[in-house]
Amino acid sequence: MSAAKSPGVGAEAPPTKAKTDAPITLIEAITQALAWEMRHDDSVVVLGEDVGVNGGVFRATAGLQQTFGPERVLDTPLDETTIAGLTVGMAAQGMKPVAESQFDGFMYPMIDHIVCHAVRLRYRTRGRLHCPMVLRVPWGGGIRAPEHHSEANEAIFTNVPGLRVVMPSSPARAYGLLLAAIRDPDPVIYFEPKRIYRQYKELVPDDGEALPLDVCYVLRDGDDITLVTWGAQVKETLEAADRLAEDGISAEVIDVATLKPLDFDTIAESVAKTGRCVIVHEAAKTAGFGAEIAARLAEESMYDLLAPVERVTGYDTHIPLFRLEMKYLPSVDRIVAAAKRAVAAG
Amino acid sequence: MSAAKSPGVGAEAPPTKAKTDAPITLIEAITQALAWEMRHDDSVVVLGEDVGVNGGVFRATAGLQQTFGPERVLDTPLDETTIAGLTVGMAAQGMKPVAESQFDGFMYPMIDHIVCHAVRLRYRTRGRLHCPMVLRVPWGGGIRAPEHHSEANEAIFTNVPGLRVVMPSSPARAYGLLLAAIRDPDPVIYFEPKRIYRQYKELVPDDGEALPLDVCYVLRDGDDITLVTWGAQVKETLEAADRLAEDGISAEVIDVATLKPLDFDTIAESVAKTGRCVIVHEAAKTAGFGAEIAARLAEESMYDLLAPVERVTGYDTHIPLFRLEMKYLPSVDRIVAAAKRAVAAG
Amino acid sequence: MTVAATFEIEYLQYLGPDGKPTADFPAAFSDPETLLPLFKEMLFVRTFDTKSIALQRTGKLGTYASSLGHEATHIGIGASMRPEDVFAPSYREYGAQFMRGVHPREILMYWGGDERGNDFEVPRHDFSWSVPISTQCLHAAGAALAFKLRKEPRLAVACCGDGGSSKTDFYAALNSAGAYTLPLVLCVINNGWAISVPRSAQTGAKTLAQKGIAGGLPCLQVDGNDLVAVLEGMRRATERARNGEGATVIEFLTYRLHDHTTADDARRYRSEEEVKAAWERDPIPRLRTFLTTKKLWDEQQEKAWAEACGKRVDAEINAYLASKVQPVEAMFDYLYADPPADLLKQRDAAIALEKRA
Amino acid sequence: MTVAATFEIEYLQYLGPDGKPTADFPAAFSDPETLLPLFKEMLFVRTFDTKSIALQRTGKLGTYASSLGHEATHIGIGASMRPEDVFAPSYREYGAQFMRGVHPREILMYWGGDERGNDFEVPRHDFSWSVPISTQCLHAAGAALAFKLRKEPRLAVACCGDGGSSKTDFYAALNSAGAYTLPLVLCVINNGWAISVPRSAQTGAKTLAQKGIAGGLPCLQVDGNDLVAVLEGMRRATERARNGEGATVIEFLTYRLHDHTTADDARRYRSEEEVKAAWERDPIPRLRTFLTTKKLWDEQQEKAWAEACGKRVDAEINAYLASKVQPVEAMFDYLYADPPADLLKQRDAAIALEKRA
Ligand SMILES: Cc1ncc(C[n+]2csc(CCOP(=O)(O)OP(=O)(O)O)c2C)c(N)n1
Ligand SMILES: Cc1ncc(C[n+]2csc(CCOP(=O)(O)OP(=O)(O)O)c2C)c(N)n1
Ligand SMILES: [Mg+2]
Ligand SMILES: [Mg+2]
Repeated sequence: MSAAKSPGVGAEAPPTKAKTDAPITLIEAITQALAWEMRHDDSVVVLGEDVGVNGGVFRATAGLQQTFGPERVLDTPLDETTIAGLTVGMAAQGMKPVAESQFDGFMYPMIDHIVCHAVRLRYRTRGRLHCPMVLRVPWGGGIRAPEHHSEANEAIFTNVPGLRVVMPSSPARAYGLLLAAIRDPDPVIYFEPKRIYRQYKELVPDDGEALPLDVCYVLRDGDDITLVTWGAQVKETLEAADRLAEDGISAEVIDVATLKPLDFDTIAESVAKTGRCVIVHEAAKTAGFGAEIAARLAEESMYDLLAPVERVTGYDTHIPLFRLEMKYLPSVDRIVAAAKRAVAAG
Repeated sequence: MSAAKSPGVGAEAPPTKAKTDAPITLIEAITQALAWEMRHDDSVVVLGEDVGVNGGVFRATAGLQQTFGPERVLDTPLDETTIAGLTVGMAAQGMKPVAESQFDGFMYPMIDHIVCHAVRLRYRTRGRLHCPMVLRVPWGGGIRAPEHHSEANEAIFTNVPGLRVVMPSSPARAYGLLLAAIRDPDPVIYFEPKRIYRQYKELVPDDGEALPLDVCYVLRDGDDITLVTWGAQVKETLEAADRLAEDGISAEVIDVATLKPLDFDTIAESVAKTGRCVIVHEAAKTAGFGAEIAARLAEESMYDLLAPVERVTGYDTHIPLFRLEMKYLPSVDRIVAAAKRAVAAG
Repeated sequence: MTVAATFEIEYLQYLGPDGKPTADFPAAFSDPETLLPLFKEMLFVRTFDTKSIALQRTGKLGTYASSLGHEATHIGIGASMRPEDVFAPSYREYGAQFMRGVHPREILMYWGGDERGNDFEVPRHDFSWSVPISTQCLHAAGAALAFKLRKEPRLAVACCGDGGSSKTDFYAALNSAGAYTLPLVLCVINNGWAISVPRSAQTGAKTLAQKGIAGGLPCLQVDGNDLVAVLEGMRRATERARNGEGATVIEFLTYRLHDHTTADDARRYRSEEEVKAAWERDPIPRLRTFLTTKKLWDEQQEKAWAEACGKRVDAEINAYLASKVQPVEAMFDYLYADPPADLLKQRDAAIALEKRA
Repeated sequence: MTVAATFEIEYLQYLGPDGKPTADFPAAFSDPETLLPLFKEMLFVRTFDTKSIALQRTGKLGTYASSLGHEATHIGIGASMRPEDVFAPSYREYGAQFMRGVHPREILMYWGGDERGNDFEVPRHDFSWSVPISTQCLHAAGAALAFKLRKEPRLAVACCGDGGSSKTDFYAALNSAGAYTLPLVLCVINNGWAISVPRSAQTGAKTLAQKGIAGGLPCLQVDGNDLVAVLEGMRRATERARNGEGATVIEFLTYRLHDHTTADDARRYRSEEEVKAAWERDPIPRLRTFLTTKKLWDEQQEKAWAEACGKRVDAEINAYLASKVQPVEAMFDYLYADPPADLLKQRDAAIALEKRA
C-alpha cells in the first residue's frame, strides 16, 4: 500500500465487480460506497470494532477486509477513545480514515477527540494540519435492540463548530453522501438510520458520484404544509403525507439529510409557499436539532408563517427498552395530528 | 465520618464561621455553599483535580480540605473519565459527590458516564438506584486563558433527558442554586461563568436557603422588548438594556439561570407583554440553547410576536485564542443593534 | 544494570480439565463438600442459559447473551462475595447474580425489553447490567471509594471481558484503585473473544492480569474453568480488600462456548476446532468427575437435579411471560424524582394518545 | 507456584548530580563532544524560558508554562528524532521542539493568544500543542499506525507528564501501540507534580514506566536530568521502533523547578526544602561540570554563549511583539476548507462590525 494522498485509480482494482444492475438496500449502498472509495483512493482505511473478518455487526463492511486486506480494514481494540484518537492521528498525517462506532450509544467517549481535536486541527494550526475523517454511526431506535443501541444523539454534534453532520434516508443518498463525506477534507459524522437499513431497495449505480454535503431534499411537493424530517422518520413522515393527502391536505416533505451545515434556504422556500411547518425527529424534543430549524423559522420566516411551528419528536425522556420503544418514537398518527392542527390554525 | 444519607446538622461544625455580614463574589458564594452543605450533610464530598490543598485553580474549594479533611475533599488522578465514573459510583451508593471539571474544555470525557449512566440509573432500575451528583464546571470565555479554557458547551447537555443544567449569574443565585443542585436527588450540571467569578460582590446570607431549579429570573422589567440570556452574558445584556433605555426603549431582561428544565412560562409571559425577543448567548449560534427558546416561541408564542426573534450569539466557529476572543463574544453593541432591529420591525 | 522494579504474575489451577487435581487444594477449599452446592448452581445456570436461548429462538425474548462455559468463573465470583458487598456486572454474569439473589425472571425481563428486570428484589444495592463496556469498573471503584470513606467493611467486585480490558474505563478503574487503595476486585473474564475480535488482537500483553501492574496492584491469572482456582483467587483478593490492603486484578481464563449473543454467528470468525478444543476444558464435566470420584455425586443425583433445575427455570420463564407490559407513563415516571412541568405535560399527552388508540 | 509472567524495569543513569559518571557511557555517546551542542541547546532553552516568564510578568504574554528543569529530557528527546518523524508534544517541551526547528517566536505567539503560533514553519507535520492532557499520545499512535500501514520508515514520539500518565488516553495509546506493534515512543516526563497533585497521588504504581507492561511494551525508567541517560533511553526505543519491534514506554525522572504555569503559585502546595533538593539535581550544572572536566567548556565560552542566547531570544521576542493581531475574519477562515454559506454571512457581518468600530 502506498501513501497516495489524493484520490486516483488504485493500481490493482479488487476482483469484486459492482453489480450496478440490481437494486440494493441502504446498508448495501454504504458498503458499495466504501468499496468504491477504497478502490480509488488508497489513503482510505476503515477501522472499528468487528469491522474486519466479521464485516461489522450490521454487515456494513462485509467483504471489505477480504477484498482490501487487513491493512485497509482494521479491527480495533475495544475502546472508543482509542478509535477516535487513532483516527484523528491518522487523518492528521494524510490518511482518510473511516471509523465506525458500533452503535450510537457507544460514541460518547469519542466526543473529546472530535470536539477538542478533529474539528480544531485546521483552525488551531491555521491550516497546517487538517482532519479528513469520517465517523460512521448506526443511529436510532426501533430495532428491538438492547439498552444503548437506540439513541438519537445527533443534536449533541450540531452545536460543534467545524463539524459536518449528515444522515441519509435512502440507498442512493447513503451512497452519494458517504462518498462526499470521505472526500471532504474536514471531519464528518455520518449517521446511519439503522431501522431503515433494509427497509427497501433501489438502483444505486456504482459510479462514484458524490452528493453535496449541504443540500436538503424535497421528497414530495405540496402546498399546504411543510413536513421537515431526517433519518428513519422520513418513513413515517412520508406515510403521514399520504394520509394527509387522503384528507385533501397537500404536504411537502423535506429530508434535511445534511444537518450541519443546514440548507435552511430550501426549508424557508417551502414554508414561504405553505405557511406551515411541522418538524419531525426521533430525538428528545428539548434542544433537539428541530429546535434549530424552528428557531431559524422564527428568525427568518416569521412573516411567512400562518400557524405556529410544531415539533413532533421523541419525548423528553430516554427511549425505553423495546417493549415500549415504539410508543416513544413519533408515529404517523402524531405527525398527522400535528399537521392538521397547523392547517386548522392558519 | 458516618454514612448519613439525609441532610442533618453534622456532629462537629467546623470552626470557620461564615461571615454573613460582608459582601462576597460569585466564586466566594460557591465556596460558601459547598461549606454550608458539607457542614450539614456528611454524605457530601468534593472531588476533582487540584481541589484539595490547592483549593482549586480558581479557589472555589479554598479552605475546604483544611476544614473538612482529605476524606471529604479528594484530589483525583488526572483523568476526567475517572472523575465522572467514580462520581456515578459513589452517588449510586448513597453519597452526594460534587465533582469539578477544572475547565469547560476538559469535561468531554465525562459525557459518557453522564449520558449513559448518571441520567439513567433511576430510569434503568425503575428507581432502585439513583444518582445525586453535581458536576461543577467553570464555563465560558473572556479571561485571556489558553486553548480549551473558554468553551460555552452547555447546549450539548440540554438535549440529554434526566439531566438538570443550571448556570448562576450572581453571587446570591450561585449560592442558592448550588445548594439546590447538591440536594437534588438527580444529576445536575452546574456551570460557573468564570468571567464574572469576581465581577462584583453582594451580600449572600449563609442561611442554607436553596433556590428552585426550574425558575428564570426577571432581572429588569421592561415593556418594549424581552432580552433573554444566561451566565456571563447577563452583564452585557444588562448594559445593553441601559443603553436601550437611553434611547427610550424599555427592555425586560431575563436570566434563564436554569436551562434544563426550562422555565418557558416566564419567558412567554414577558414576550406576551413585549412582543419582541432577542436571545443572547456566548455559544455558537447553530443549535445553541438559544435555538430551543426561539423554537418554543415559534411554537407557543407566535401570535404574541410582533417581530422576528433574534439570536445574538457567538459565531459558528471556535472561540479564538485571546488576542481575538472578545470579537467572538456577543458585545453590547451587537445586542443593542439586534434589539433596535426588533423594535423597528414590529 | 540497575533494576527499578520487578514483577511476577502467579497462575492458579487446582483441578485439571480431566477432573484430576493438579495441585494441593488450598486449605479453605480442601473439603470437597464445600464445592458441591456450587457445582449444583453451575448446573442450574447452564439450564437457565439453554432455556433462555431456546426462548429467544422462538421469538419470546430479545437478544440474549449466553454464559455457556463461564459457569465456574461466574459462580465462583458470586460465591466469594458477602450480601453487603456490591457487585458490578457487565451483561452475562448470571451465575454470580444468582448467588447474590437476583431472580432468573429479572434477567429474562431485562433481555425481554423491560426495565423492571433491573429492579432486583435482591440485592437492592448491586449495580444494574452495564452495556457500555467496562464503565461498570469505574462505578465499582466509586462504590469502593464510598465504602472506604464511610469506613464500612464492604468491598466492590466488577467484571469485564477480555475486550473490556482494552477499554479506557478499565484502566481508569485500576489506576484509581491503586491511587486510593480501594477495597475492589477487578475480574477480567477472558473468554477468548470480544464478539469477533480474538484476545490476541486486543493487546500485546502476554496476560491480561498484568494490566494491574500499571496501577501498582497485585495481579493473578486463574484457570477460570476450575472452580477451586476461581474461589482461591477471589479469596485472596477479597481478603486483601477487607484488610484495607487495596485492590486486586484477576484474569480468569475461560471460553465463550456460545455465539457472542443470539444476534451473532460465531462461525463467521472462529474455527470449529477451536471451539471443540474449548469444550474439552468445559468447567462442568471436570468438577462432575472430581465430585463423582469423591462419591459426592452420581448419575441419579444429576438426573434429579436437572429435573429440579428445569422446573425452576420453567416457573421463572412463565413468570416472565405472564408479566404485563408497563403502561406508557412508565417512561416518564422514573426519569426525575421531581419531574418538570413540561415533562408531565408530555406524559399526559402520551397517556391520552394511548387511550385514543 | 506457577508463574504466568515476570517483568523487570531497568533504570538508566550515567551522569550523577555531581557531574561524575556513575556508569560507563553507552558506546553511542562515549565521545563527550557529541554532548556539547546539546548542552548549548539546554542553555538556550533556559534563557528562552527565563525571558518568557519575565515577558509574562510584564503583561506582554498570556499564561506561560515554564520548562525550567526539564532541559535534559526535552533536548534529549528532540535530538533523538529525525526530521521526518512526528513529534506530539503536550505544552512545555520547547527544547524538543527547538531541536525539530520550531521557532521561539512561534511558541511566544501561541502563549500570546495567537493561533499562528501553531503554524510551525518547520516541522510542518508535527502535531500542535495539546492542552487536553495526553490526548496527543493517541494522535501519535495514530500517526505511527499511518506510518506502519504505508510502510514508511518513520516513527512518532509523544510526551506527557506524570499526571498525564493517569489519563485514559495514555493507557489507550499504550494499549493500541502493543496491539498493533506501532513505531511509537511514549515519553512520560515525571516532574513530580501535576499542578498541585504530587506524583504519589496519581497512582499506586512504584514506577510510571511499568504502565507499559499493561500493553506488553518494554519500559525504561531514566534519570531525566542526565542527558546521557535520556539519549540512551531514546536510542534504544527509536531503534526498536525503526526495526519494526514496536513501541516503548520511557519514564523520565525530572522535576518542575518553576510553578506549574505563570498562573500558579506552587508555594501553596509544596515545600521549599523539596524544591531546594531538586535544584541539586538540576540537569545543567551536572553536564557543565562534566564537560568542563573534559575541557570542552569553560566560563568564557559560557559567557559568550549566554550572550548569544540572550540576543537570539530578544530578537524572537521582538518578532513576536511586532506581530499584528489577526484580522477578525481569521476566526472564520480556518474552520472548513469549504466554508458553508451561513458561516460566510457571519464572516461578512463580523467584518462589517469591525469597520464600523
Ligand atoms: C462501549 C461499547 N462499545 C461497544 C459495545 C458493543 N459490544 C458489546 S459486547 C462487545 C464485546 C465484548 O467483549 P468482552 O469484553 O470480551 O466481553 P464478552 O462479551 O466476551 O463477555 C462489544 C464490542 C459496547 N457494548 N460498549
Ligand atoms: C483533560 C485535562 N484536564 C485538566 C487539565 C488542566 N491541567 C493542565 S496541566 C495539568 C497538570 C498536568 O500535569 P502533568 O501531566 O504532570 O504535566 P506537567 O504540567 O507537570 O508537565 C492539568 C490538570 C487539562 N489541561 N486537560
Ligand atoms: Mg470476551
Ligand atoms: Mg508533572
